[in-house]
Formats: sequence, C-alpha cells, structure tokens
Amino acid sequence: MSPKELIARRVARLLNDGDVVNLGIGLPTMVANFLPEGVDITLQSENGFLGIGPITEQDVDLVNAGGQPCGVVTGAAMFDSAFSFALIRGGHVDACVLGGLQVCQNGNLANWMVPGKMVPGMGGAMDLVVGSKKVVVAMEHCAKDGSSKVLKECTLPLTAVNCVSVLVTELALFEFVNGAMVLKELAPGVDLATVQERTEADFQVAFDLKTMEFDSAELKEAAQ
Amino acid sequence: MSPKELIARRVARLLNDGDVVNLGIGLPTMVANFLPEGVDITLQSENGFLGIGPITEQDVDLVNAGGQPCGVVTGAAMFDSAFSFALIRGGHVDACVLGGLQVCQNGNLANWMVPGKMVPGMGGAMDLVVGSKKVVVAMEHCAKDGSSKVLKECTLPLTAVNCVSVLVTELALFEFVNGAMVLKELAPGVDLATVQERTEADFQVAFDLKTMEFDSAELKEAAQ
Amino acid sequence: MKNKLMEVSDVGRFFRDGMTIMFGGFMGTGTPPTLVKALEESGAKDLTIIGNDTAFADTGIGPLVTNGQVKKVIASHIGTNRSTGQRMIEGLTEVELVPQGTLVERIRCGGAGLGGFLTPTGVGTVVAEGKQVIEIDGREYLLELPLRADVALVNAAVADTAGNLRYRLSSRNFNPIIALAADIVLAEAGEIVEVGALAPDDVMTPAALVDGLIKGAA
Amino acid sequence: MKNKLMEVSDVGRFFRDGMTIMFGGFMGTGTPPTLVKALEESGAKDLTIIGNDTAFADTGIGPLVTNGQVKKVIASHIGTNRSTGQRMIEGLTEVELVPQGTLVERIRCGGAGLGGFLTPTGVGTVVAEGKQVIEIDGREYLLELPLRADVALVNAAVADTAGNLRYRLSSRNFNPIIALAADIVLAEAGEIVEVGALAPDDVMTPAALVDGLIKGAA
Repeated sequence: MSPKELIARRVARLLNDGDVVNLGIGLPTMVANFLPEGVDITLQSENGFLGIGPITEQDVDLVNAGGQPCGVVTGAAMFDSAFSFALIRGGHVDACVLGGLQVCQNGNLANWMVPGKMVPGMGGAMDLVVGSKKVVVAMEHCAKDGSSKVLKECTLPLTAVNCVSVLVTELALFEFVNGAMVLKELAPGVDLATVQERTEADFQVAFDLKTMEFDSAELKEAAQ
Repeated sequence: MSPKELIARRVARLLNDGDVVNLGIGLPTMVANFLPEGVDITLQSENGFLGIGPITEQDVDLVNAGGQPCGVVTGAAMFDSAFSFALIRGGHVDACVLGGLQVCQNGNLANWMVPGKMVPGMGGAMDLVVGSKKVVVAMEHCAKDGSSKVLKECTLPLTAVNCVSVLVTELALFEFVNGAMVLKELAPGVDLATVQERTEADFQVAFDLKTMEFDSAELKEAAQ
Repeated sequence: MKNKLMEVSDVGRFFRDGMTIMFGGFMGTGTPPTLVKALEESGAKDLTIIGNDTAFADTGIGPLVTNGQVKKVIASHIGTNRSTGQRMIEGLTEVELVPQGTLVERIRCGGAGLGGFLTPTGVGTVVAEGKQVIEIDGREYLLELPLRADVALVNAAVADTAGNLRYRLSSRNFNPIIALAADIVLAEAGEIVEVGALAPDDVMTPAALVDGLIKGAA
Repeated sequence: MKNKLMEVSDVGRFFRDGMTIMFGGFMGTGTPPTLVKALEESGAKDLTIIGNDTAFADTGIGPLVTNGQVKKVIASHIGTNRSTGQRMIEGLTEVELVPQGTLVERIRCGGAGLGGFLTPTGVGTVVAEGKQVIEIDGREYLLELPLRADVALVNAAVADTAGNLRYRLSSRNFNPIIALAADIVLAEAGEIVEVGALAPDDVMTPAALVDGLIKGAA
C-alpha cells in the first residue's frame, strides 16, 4: 500500500453513512475509491452539484471541481455557484477532505500558496475549511526534502485558522480538540518515536493511542 | 371618470415600453388596464414571478402579491422570494406603483401603518420603494375627513425617506427632483388655487405647468 | 441515496414546546397543509414561527396562531389574519415585522453561513431602531442579522423518495430558502416519484437538505 | 415580450476600452465562446474581468488574458492559465484573488442591491487585509463589498427569443448570478426557442435581465 493509498483508505473510514462530502483535487479524490461497504455518501462538487458519480459518457457541460469530465449518480442535483457556497459555508457539507502544504498544532492550515513560487489562488478551499462540519487534511507527513509539514506554526499564507478537525498522514492520525493537537492513531508498523521525530508540532498523545484499523479484505485488496 | 380611474390612467402613461413594473394592491392594480397602445410592460409579482397576466383558469399554485388567483403571460418566469427581492432591491424593477397614506414634500412616504389602528405590516413595500428605479405613488389627494395627505412632514411611520419619484392624485402630478417637490401637471378642470388649498406641503410650480393629457380615445372610453 | 419518506404519524416527534419553526408560503399558497396540521395536532406551544405572513385565520399557518400555540411571529405581513393582530394587541403574541426582502434575505443568510448583510431597506424608518447603520460609498445601510430555525416546514409539488424537491409556480416563494436555514427540514409533496425521475437540472432543493418527507394532498 | 435576438456582428458595439466585464464559467465550462470571441475581436483593452478563474491559455476567457486585453483579473483561481500568472509576475496584469464563495456572493450582492455581507471566510488570512472585521455573537466576520460590471457575458443551454434562459448541468455555475450584476447582460445559447417553449418553472434567468442574445454553437 503506497503512502497515499494508506492515507486515502484511512480517511475513507472517517466518513459516515449519509454524509455530504467534498473531496479536494489529488489525493482526496482517491478517498471515493475506498469507502467501506454500506457507507452511502453524497459527493459535492463546489462548481455546482451534489452527486458526483463515475463517468459514463463524456458531456461537455459536466465537469468536476478540477475541471475534469465526470458523471453524476441517480438523484443528483445541479445548482449555481452562490447556492453551492451557501451549502458549503452554511454547514450543509458534513466533511471536506483537502490536501495540505502545512498544518500547525493549533489547527491552522496552509494549502493554497507558496509566495514567489505558486500563486494559483484559493479557489473554494477557504470557504470549505471554514464551513464544513469536519475538515480532514490528507497529506504526506514530510516535504520532499524531508522537513516536517506538521509544524508549531505555519510559515506559508494560511487558508484558515483553527480549522482542521483531523489530520491524516502516512504515519499518523491527529485530532484537534479544543485547541489541542492529539495523536490518536499510528499507521501500521509506525512507532511513536518516528512520529515525534518527523513532527515539529507539539502534540499530546491520546491515552488510548491505537494503530489504524483496516479490515482484512481491505488489506488483502491493497496487497494485490 | 372616477378620481381613482383618472389617477390610474395618468400613471399608466408614465410607464415606458419594455419596463418591468410592480403594481401594488388596490388602485395601482388598475393601472394595468390603461396602458397605452404599443407599450409592452412586464409585471412583477413580488411573491415570485415576472409576467402577471389575465387569469384564464384558476390554479391553486398561482396567486398574485395580493394572494388572489391570477394568470401569467407567455414567457413568464418563476423564482423564489430571495431572487424576487434581489430583483427589487437590485434596481431590476423600472417602476413600482404604490398607494399612499401620506407623502411629504421631501419625498418621504408613509403607507404601511397607522399606530393603534392598522398594523398589517410592510410586506414588500419598503424594499420596493428603496429598490425600484422609479417610485410612483398613486393616491387620493385628501383623506376622507378632507385633510390633505400631501404634507410638510409625514406624521405616520415612514415606509422610506426621499423615495418618491412621482406623486399622482386626482388633482395633480408632482415630481420630486433633487429634494424639491415640483407641481408639473394639473388634472383636467383643476386650477392651481385648488391644489394649493388642498396641499399642506410646500411645493414649487413648474415653469411649464401643464394639464394632464389623455388621448381622445381614452376620454371617450372613460366617458362611456 | 437514503429514502426519506415517512408517515404523517412519524412527524409529531420532531415538535417540542418553545421551538422556532420556519414555514414556506405566501398567504397560504405554498404552505404545507399536512405538516402544519401535524404541528397543530402535536400540541406544541410557545412556538416562534418565521414566515412571510400568518395567512388567514383558517388557512396556511393561520390556525396555529388562532389556537394560541404561537408565542412569537416574525413576518412581513399579518394583516390578513385578524387573530394575529388581536393577540398582538392583547399581549398574547409578540410580533416582529420585517420587510419582506429583508426577511427572506435574513433566512438565506442563516442558511448560507453568513453573519449578516447590509440593506438599504428600512433606513430612516422604525425598522432601523436598535440596528447598526453602516455607510458604504456614501450610502447608508442597515446591518441585518441571520435567522435560523429548529424545524423548517417545506411545501413542494414533486419530490423523489430521497428528498429532491421541485416547486410549482408561485408556491415556490420562501420554500427553497428555508430549506437551508433549519436544523431539521421536513417536506411535504403532492407527488412522490422514484429517485431519478427528477432530472438533476429540474431539482430546486437537493435531497441532502431534506430530513423527512411526507406525501401530502396532490 | 421584446425579441432580444441579435447577430454576433451586433455585439461589438457594447465593448469599450477600460470596461469591467463579468463572465460565467468554471475552467471554461459555461463560458460563452462566441461572446468571448467577439470581445476578443472588438480589440477592447485595459479590461477588468471578473469570473471564477482564467481557464486555460486557449479556452474560456483565457485568450483575452493571453492577448494582453486584460488590465485586471478578479478571480478565485488563476493556476490553470499560465499566462495570467506570468503577466502578474511581470506587472502587466493586476490580479485580485478572492475566495470562490466570497467572489460569487460579492457578485450576488452587487446584483441584489445589498451594500455588503459578513463572511467567516478569510478571517485570519491575507484575504482579511484592509477589510473591516465585525464580531457577531462572538464570531469574527469580514465585511465584503459588492461587485458589479458594465457587461456580463452569460452562457445558456437554451434561450427563448425574449431572453429567458436555462442552463445545463455544471455549466450553470456563475452564469445566473452575473446576470443580475451588470448594466448590460449579453447571453449566448446553443439552442434558441420561441417564447412559450420554456415553461415558467423551467426558466433559470428571466428575460427581463437580458439585453441581447445570440445563437452560439450548440
């Protein structure tokens, strides 16, 4: 199982049956492939609909929030962008899953800009992390140069302050509760010392620290 | 021609071809009957559509802003109340015509409440008079007790300040220009002295004071 | 997608004394009759109701006021229901009158996660009393605050079993707006169809907003 | 109702140097290709363009930026059109980045006659710079101001000759919102039908908002 797949599989198990979920571009999109049996979620696309589905035939008028051709499920509903962000800001999205450049110990997220290098714009990310009931950041624990992306304080421009509910990396799962960052789970085969070493942020360790659970069918599938 | 009919006929000639118009309940509703030949206006109903038309068959889901069954013209469009008032407040209604309890010389209007007596609520009136490009008040010049309804200052709770563009009564037509009230027209057979006598407000008299014009076909029709 | 269809008899459990209830409708047109009846029969009292008007004494939301179940009304117009005015004068029911455009925008605001908005409506009138006035580009605006409710009662023409809704003609009015502004959204539709029977572009309120659905009179 | 149908060749007269233009579309989907082409061919320059993104170098609104007709971009995302970023770095085009929800709400605000709104989005970020922060019930909000344009370029799937519009699937996006926020609204539709062919409940933008209509590619 690649680090990204592990992250996506763990995030998928955070979602509840009946949830309305917005998945960001890239790694978060993979989450849809790993939903547990019996978990029925509705995917929101911030460009204007509920009910993203697998693509059946390409339609020039139907793209997802990444601008890519997509499909819709039976029972999907279309709307305009003002309505879409009324849904997002208004708490009608149960969870959003986004990638991150940096997360810091008080739950700030930076994921939209590297000054002087990458200034694509925030798109809908700032609204999503402020409005969604649960904000899940799905990212690799360290940057390519090995430096930690889980920091005491973000150095990049923020997407929002105190917004992250859960951070899932290939090493660990953290929850942010009342301003505190709490290590709740370790990835299979990862020990606490490794997480501490690769994390700049100060975090608490849950009394009931666990190892991420994946069911056997899942692990079998991933091994293939 | 009754006073009300005269008012309605004069107001009808204030509307321009292509205008979107909101007509209030009562006297203003009559205006639709007297549109000049070739003047195509679209009537807005603030409960949610453009294109009020004559009733053809009663439909339980189709009422006007007075709650009365109505019809729609070909090409009508329905929408929700938030959209309806976006149209109204946003300047997409060219003219609204409302009744009045009092109008004062600086263009304030009172038309929704008589304390201790009548407190029905303002409905959409406050939005209409603030948002419409042109606000026409259509009312009888004096109250039943003979007192003027055209005052130096309104004594009843206001609908809005400085909002009236044109006031049409059975005696006269006034325009409000840069904070000044100007008598522009006299009703047929009415002299300036009569208007002065029945008006408490201070007003200017236009250099080109005219008598209201009705075309001969109209007068003939009215006489029948 | 989850099936939201329930029996009318299941609806009563959503109502409690002291709740705030939003309802769709304009003088009764577009007010869900079966849901209002269920609320009436639940006997819930001390209600705050939010909607355009209180209709007539015996139609729309009217009977709830007449019955004395309502502690407070937030509406733009109460003139057609004499019992509302009478109870207001007798001090039995509090009435907050809000301009219609401001009322529906406050509800939209509550549903859209906004903290308030600036409107020119009501400046210089009694509506401005106690409100912050903010000047933008030389024009004065009132800062109006969001409205939300515990339960919204929505009337649709057609619903699929998942709760996608479609409205008809002037019965749309406040319905799609209140569907975003309450913790629990109950809808009534004259016609119930299978999921998929409403094309995605024909849905006016997405199923995700609807918690419970009943079949009303067609 | 007036017939709003015109030839593409009639459209150029609406464009002038220095104008502010809003356009529908999300990465090009729902951007009216024929109207953008007409704007491009008009040669109008020093434009301010307002829309969700600048699409790609050669699709949607992209070519206008690439061509150097655009002085300023107000958008939520410019990452997919390299020419926008490049011109920004070279100081040739000013870029104002606005969160997508705030952007569309600012446009709605401009079209709805509101003076501004309070949003939690952007609090504590660079987006808050220079903006008034207002606290409501203990939560901080940014006061965001309305956006309007001289001309809006709208893309519809179907239009009747009076200008009633209907959108299709995800090409709806910003289109119905910008149709209220500009002095002149020009629409393009792949299919033009007679007045009456669109049922009143199927219209998504009423004809009264549309000033000119052209037949685009289906």
